[in-house]
Amino acid sequence: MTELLYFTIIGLCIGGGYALVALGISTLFNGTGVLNFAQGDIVMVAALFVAVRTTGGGGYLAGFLEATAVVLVASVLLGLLFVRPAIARRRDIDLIIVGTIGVSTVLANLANNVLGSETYRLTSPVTAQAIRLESFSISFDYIAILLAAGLLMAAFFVFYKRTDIGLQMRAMSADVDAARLSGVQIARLTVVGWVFAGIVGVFAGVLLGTVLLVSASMGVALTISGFAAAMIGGLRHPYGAVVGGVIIGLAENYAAGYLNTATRQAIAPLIIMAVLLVLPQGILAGRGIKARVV
Amino acid sequence: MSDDSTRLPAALELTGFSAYHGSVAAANDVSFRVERGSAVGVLGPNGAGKSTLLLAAAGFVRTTGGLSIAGQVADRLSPARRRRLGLAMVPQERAAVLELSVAENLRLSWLTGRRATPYEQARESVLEIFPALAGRLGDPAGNLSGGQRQMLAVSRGLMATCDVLLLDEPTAGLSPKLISELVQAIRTLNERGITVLLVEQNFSVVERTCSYIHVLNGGRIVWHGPTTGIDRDSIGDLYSGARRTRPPAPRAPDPVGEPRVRTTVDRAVPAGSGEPEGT
Amino acid sequence: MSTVRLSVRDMTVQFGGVVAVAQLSLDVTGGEIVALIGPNGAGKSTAINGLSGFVPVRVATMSLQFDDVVVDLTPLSPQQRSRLGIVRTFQTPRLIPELTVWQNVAMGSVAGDVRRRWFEVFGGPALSRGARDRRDRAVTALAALGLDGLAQDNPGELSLGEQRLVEIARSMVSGARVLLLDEPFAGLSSVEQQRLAAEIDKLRSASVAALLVEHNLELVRSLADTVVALDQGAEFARGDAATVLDSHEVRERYLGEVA
Amino acid sequence: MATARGASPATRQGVHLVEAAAIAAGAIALAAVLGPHEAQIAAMTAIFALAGVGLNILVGYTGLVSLGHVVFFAIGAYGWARLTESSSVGLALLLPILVSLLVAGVIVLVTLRVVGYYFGITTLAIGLLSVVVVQNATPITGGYAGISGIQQIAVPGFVGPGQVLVMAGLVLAVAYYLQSSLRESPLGAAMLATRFDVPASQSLGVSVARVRLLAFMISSVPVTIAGAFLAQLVHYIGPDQMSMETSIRLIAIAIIGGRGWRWAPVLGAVVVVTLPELLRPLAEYRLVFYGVALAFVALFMPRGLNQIVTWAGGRIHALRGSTG
Amino acid sequence: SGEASESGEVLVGVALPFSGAVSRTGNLYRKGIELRLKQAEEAGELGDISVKVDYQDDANNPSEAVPLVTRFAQAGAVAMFGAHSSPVALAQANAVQAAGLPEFVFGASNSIKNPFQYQVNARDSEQIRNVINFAARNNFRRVGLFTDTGAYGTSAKQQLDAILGESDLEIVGSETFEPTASNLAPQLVSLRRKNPDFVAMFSFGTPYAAVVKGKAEIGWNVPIVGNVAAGDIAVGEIAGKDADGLYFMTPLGDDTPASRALAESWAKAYPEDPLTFEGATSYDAMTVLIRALSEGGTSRQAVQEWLSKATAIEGLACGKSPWNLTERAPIKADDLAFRLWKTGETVAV
Ligand SMILES: Nc1ncnc2c1ncn2[C@@H]1O[C@H](COP(=O)(O)OP(=O)(O)OP(=O)(O)O)[C@@H](O)[C@H]1O
Ligand SMILES: Nc1ncnc2c1ncn2[C@@H]1O[C@H](COP(=O)(O)OP(=O)(O)OP(=O)(O)O)[C@@H](O)[C@H]1O
Ligand SMILES: CC(C)C[C@H](N)C(=O)O
Ligand SMILES: [Mg+2]
Ligand SMILES: [Mg+2]
Repeated sequence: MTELLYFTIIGLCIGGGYALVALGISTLFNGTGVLNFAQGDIVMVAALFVAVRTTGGGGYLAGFLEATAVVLVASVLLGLLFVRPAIARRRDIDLIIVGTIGVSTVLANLANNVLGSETYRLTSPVTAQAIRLESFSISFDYIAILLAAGLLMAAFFVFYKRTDIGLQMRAMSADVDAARLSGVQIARLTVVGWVFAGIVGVFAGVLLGTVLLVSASMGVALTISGFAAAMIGGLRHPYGAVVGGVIIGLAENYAAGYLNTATRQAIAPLIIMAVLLVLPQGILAGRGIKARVV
Repeated sequence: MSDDSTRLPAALELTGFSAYHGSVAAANDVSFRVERGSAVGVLGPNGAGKSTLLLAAAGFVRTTGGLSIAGQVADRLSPARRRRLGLAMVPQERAAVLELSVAENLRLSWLTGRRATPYEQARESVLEIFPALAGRLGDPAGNLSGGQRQMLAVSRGLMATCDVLLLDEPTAGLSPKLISELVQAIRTLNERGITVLLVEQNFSVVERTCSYIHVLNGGRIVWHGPTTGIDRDSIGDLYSGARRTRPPAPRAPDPVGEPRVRTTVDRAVPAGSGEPEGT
Repeated sequence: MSTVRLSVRDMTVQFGGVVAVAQLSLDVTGGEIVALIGPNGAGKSTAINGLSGFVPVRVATMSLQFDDVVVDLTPLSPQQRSRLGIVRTFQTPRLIPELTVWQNVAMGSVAGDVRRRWFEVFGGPALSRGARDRRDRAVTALAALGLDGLAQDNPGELSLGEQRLVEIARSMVSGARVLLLDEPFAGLSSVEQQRLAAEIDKLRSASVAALLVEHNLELVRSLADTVVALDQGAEFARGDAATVLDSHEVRERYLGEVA
Repeated sequence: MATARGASPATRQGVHLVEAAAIAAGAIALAAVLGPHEAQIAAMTAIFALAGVGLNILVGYTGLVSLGHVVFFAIGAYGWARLTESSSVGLALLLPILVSLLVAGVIVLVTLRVVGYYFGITTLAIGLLSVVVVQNATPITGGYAGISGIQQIAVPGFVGPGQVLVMAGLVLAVAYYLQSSLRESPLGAAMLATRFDVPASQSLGVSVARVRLLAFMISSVPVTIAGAFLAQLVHYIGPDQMSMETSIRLIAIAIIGGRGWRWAPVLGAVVVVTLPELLRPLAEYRLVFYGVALAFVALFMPRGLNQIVTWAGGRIHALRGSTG
Repeated sequence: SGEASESGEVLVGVALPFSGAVSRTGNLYRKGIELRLKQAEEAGELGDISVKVDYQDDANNPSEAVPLVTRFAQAGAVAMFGAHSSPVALAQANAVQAAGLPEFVFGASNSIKNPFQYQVNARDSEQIRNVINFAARNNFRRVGLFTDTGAYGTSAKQQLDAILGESDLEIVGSETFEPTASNLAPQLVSLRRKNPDFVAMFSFGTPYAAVVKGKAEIGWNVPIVGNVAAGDIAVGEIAGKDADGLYFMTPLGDDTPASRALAESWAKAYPEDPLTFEGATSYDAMTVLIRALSEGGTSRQAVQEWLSKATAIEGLACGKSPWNLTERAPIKADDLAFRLWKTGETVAV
């Protein structure tokens, strides 16, 4: 019974971790219409940067601030990179996929060359604190992940639904041309979108880095988990990311704890396929905002 | 009032204004003034360059020549800046974000405009003109009928609380009843001092709203004068020989036999863009 | 050979609570032009969507009769209906960006035929001959609408009015039995309108059945044999063009002329 | 009626035929003159170009982005490796193709209602699953150890990798021709239509589902054959070669070449396969450069190398026009 | 094709992962090679032979690694170093044989059987025999297996099942894990249910850190014995005290003159990188190659000839007994010493 409880709590928290990556993906998608295959690498850069700084003597919080600065600069640059394609209507998914994969390759290899190929794990101020459950201990790091996912989700929900910038970004993400003709400043908001994704990436990085191994090559795996979560939930909804993340987190932990690792490896792809077979736009597909045929 | 207006700068003035798709000038050496509070019509056959001209005035197409809005030189400004100077456009295509609700579309337009009146007030006055939209505020714009979309498009133009309104075929797809109402609305706008530049195929609408017209053909102004100076049939004559045949552009000897890749059908090309594929 | 007839009885289309089309019954026969008019949002486009299979409908019967057979349309998908010869245009033109204008038009005469022309995939004489035929037909149709100068262009480079004409040309080469035209004249210049009207008029002699949705009542008057007027989904007038267009209801409900 | 400019369909067919012959001749000539290492790189390029044909059709014509085409690569490679152990070469080529067609069909049926990014991610999931299968189906795939000592088709007159180069070059030429014909054929037009506008396609009588099915199945064939050639060239096949990166490489070839352009697979493969070899002097910055190239082309040159070629062609045309 | 040139310059190829996840290991191997070559040059061991080394990145990918073999062969290399992972070695087998190019291989799999490939790490089977030694020493009988689902773990798993199955040990449970997984606690919980005396774990370096962390999280106090890779310094750095109770084996003794000398020169050359078995094995392999070149000759055939007959090579840092390359995998179970992690440092046991 305790085992089950433990798997559930850890599954929820790890799911929160997937959700953090997925939130970065879905916020950029909702804000700019770009599906980012480099989100995991943004997370990686943040985590690795903090890791290198903390082993170099800086504290966790100092590292966090520095990583934020680094990622912000990188996000602005990335945003600028995506302005031209957005305005020139290069929104074809194949171009975006290959373009962001290119970005991911660059980030991963640059990080490897510049920050090094060592592996780390972050220690946060709350790492030592833990909830005890018989022999099990659940570090506050895990709890922090779940909390952060929930808070960021709420923040983005409010941002997109309630604010005017959020409205303009949704317009841009749905139809750049119509948005542009409406006077939306595509360039500026594209950068804003990437900056948001970068900020979520920093949070994801510094939090996830405390529970998994940090290295320059961790990005792709994170991106894939993030996608799985975002797709299962439905890309359009910030809470979709959390729902999807938690589903995968739980499923993986139960599969690993009660079945075997092959099942665990297969479970996320299988869930994606099963969900999209029944609900092609994810669980939270919502009302059909697809334009009717006229 | 009308005496003053000649001394005031024109609400919109084009001088030697040309607009380009790639290297082809779709509007060529166009010059005219639109006085404050008046409505001027732009007519012409299909493909004459009317939409290009409006898009260019609003800053979405690469141009040469001069453009000023209320006396302020604007030909280098971004579309957003022009909009905040009080120039709003109702485009022919992509006039609304179909995925957003009707209300959100209205708000979006208000946001990027001048915000001269509070949002609620602006919305109420627009919905008075198009009551059919009032019941649909929460629906995605994509669910509207063709004519309802057209109403939304015009409403969005009005939401920008502009001084100069560029309307690209606002009556296309509207029922006769709504056309009359729109005509009335344009007159009201003029009375409030708002300037309208109207592209239309429907001559009777132009007749009922515009004091002056320019006829565009092949990108050039082929006739202009007061509306009273021309009738429906002689307009038709000005349209003849209209169809542009594109001069064979200096392209590669078409090694592919495949058209150049374009991914969407619309044509909002950024001002001053040096797109590599803009051949 | 019997004439073509598209018949529908009691067609209702509902979106959530909105009844877009209510109990519409129509017969469109070969050689005849039926016009569907009504205020914005009356349900005209939705009726075309229902007939061409793009929205689910509730209907008593919906069938196409030709060559002495009657085909029940209700279970058929849009593409199946198109292959039967029910061809439509859209209120906002829909062209394929990566094909040239003439290729777009040529699509009209071939697409339904893909299965019968699969062997062209291997190239060779069959493809050459087929492609040449299709191109010639496309260019003829474009010329009839005065568009031959644009044949080699990309649809993205056309003005909206030109795009609409290309789409109509595409429907014209399709060898359709029934044409459903959604506001084909909207946005066309008076010159183009006359030219297009002449082409539509020719459909009569080709025994095509045409359903025309249009707001321009002068054109409706000159083209339509029968006019059906809708408001809020429901029919409120029907008859020959002159009668309906001059009727009190139409003047009040549609033209907004208060009697 | 000849107002429409551009070469006639028949001429274009002729051009494609000549170009296909040139590809075959080029491969044979390269096999004859290149040293073993260069021949190996050339063969690798030809193999990826062949696979690229499949993706060019899928991405370039129908706009479907598959991140799981490595499945077919694996079917071709493992099929060849296992079947040549016991049965004939013909069977080793044909059976995997049939299996691929079947798998493609199932994938399409499963993903029929899924569009856009969701389709991409679903196929990514399929690709990931296939890796799990490859790793765990040890009796068939050899698990992580893979299969080594794989046979190759002997081509008289050539040695070593040159033989694979000749074979892959010939198959590539055929695939190239069919791909180009497909683009001109009604089916090709139907594919393009579904890529851009589903309602328009339906109104033209095109069944989106059927076109998707056909396109996916057609695109799986060259990838399967390429897998078999890869197994022959490397004489070894293992899960490391069947990763998601391979799927991405295949798409990158089509995009960099200029999706939908008939030369995209060949030129794209040169950039994606040959160029990294030439970039070896950049040492650890090689992949950074590769990533930059990917991002740059995708974001700023949506027509890929086609854009450069058309531009250069126009230049030459203009120069010739002005001087003579 | 071309062999050693007249001028006495010989080419040696190195194909190792210098990019991607395992680039750190690749670079450690490279450092060992570079250090040994520099020493040989300074000491004049090579006479008038000058050795040129061509380092190329194989990205740990078979499809990239095989063309590198042809590349080296065509350029006239006399020998090569390569294959961090066993699949790469297996993929290269055909090509090295076709080119007659002897290769020093760092992969540990028992399936590597090509006469031109010389494994210089302890094979899986030898490491596993050493696990049996470990159990015997500690009187353990019930063993739980924990292997990764990657290339190394899966091939080791087969050997573990076979070799331990025939021993006195009882395999009470067997779990696998993804090296990239974020949390390994569920598998460890499963393994704990079987109540083993100790866990035998085979994986490449860093996952050990995640595993010992997971072990601490579930509050399980069981000894783990790992393969050579468990000595990866990252384990101590990451896991710190949590790594206590993790044993690993290493061919790098600390009591032979050769290993002491290497430790000293390594510390001088690379103060930032502690000496690990990777650096030591590639260092030793380079020693062997230098001997082959100076004693056997500077042609590819001569080197292969020398290597294929090499017995009792002494003075190496790795292994207690002299190397016999004739067995193509010279490090045996008895050559492997155990060490234990303790508060982030390793101590001999
Ligand atoms: N993106 C583009 N690229 C190249 N040429 C274009 C582009 N957009 C329009 N054109 C061409 O420019 C000319 C003018 O087009 P424009 O849309 O301005 O015409 P219009 O007068 O608005 O016609 P309509 O009444 O049909 O809307 C046409 O010949 C058209 O084909
Ligand atoms: N998918 C949908 N969801 C909700 N409402 C819809 C949908 N499609 C159509 N409607 C509504 O159904 C009604 C009829 O629309 P339809 O497009 O048929 O009108 P129409 O007669 O063609 O009008 P117009 O002349 O403006 O084109 C409209 O009120 C429209 O908003
Ligand atoms: C951990 C290492 C000894 C792994 C080894 N190089 C192999 O993959 O075969
Ligand atoms: Mg226009
Ligand atoms: Mg309509």
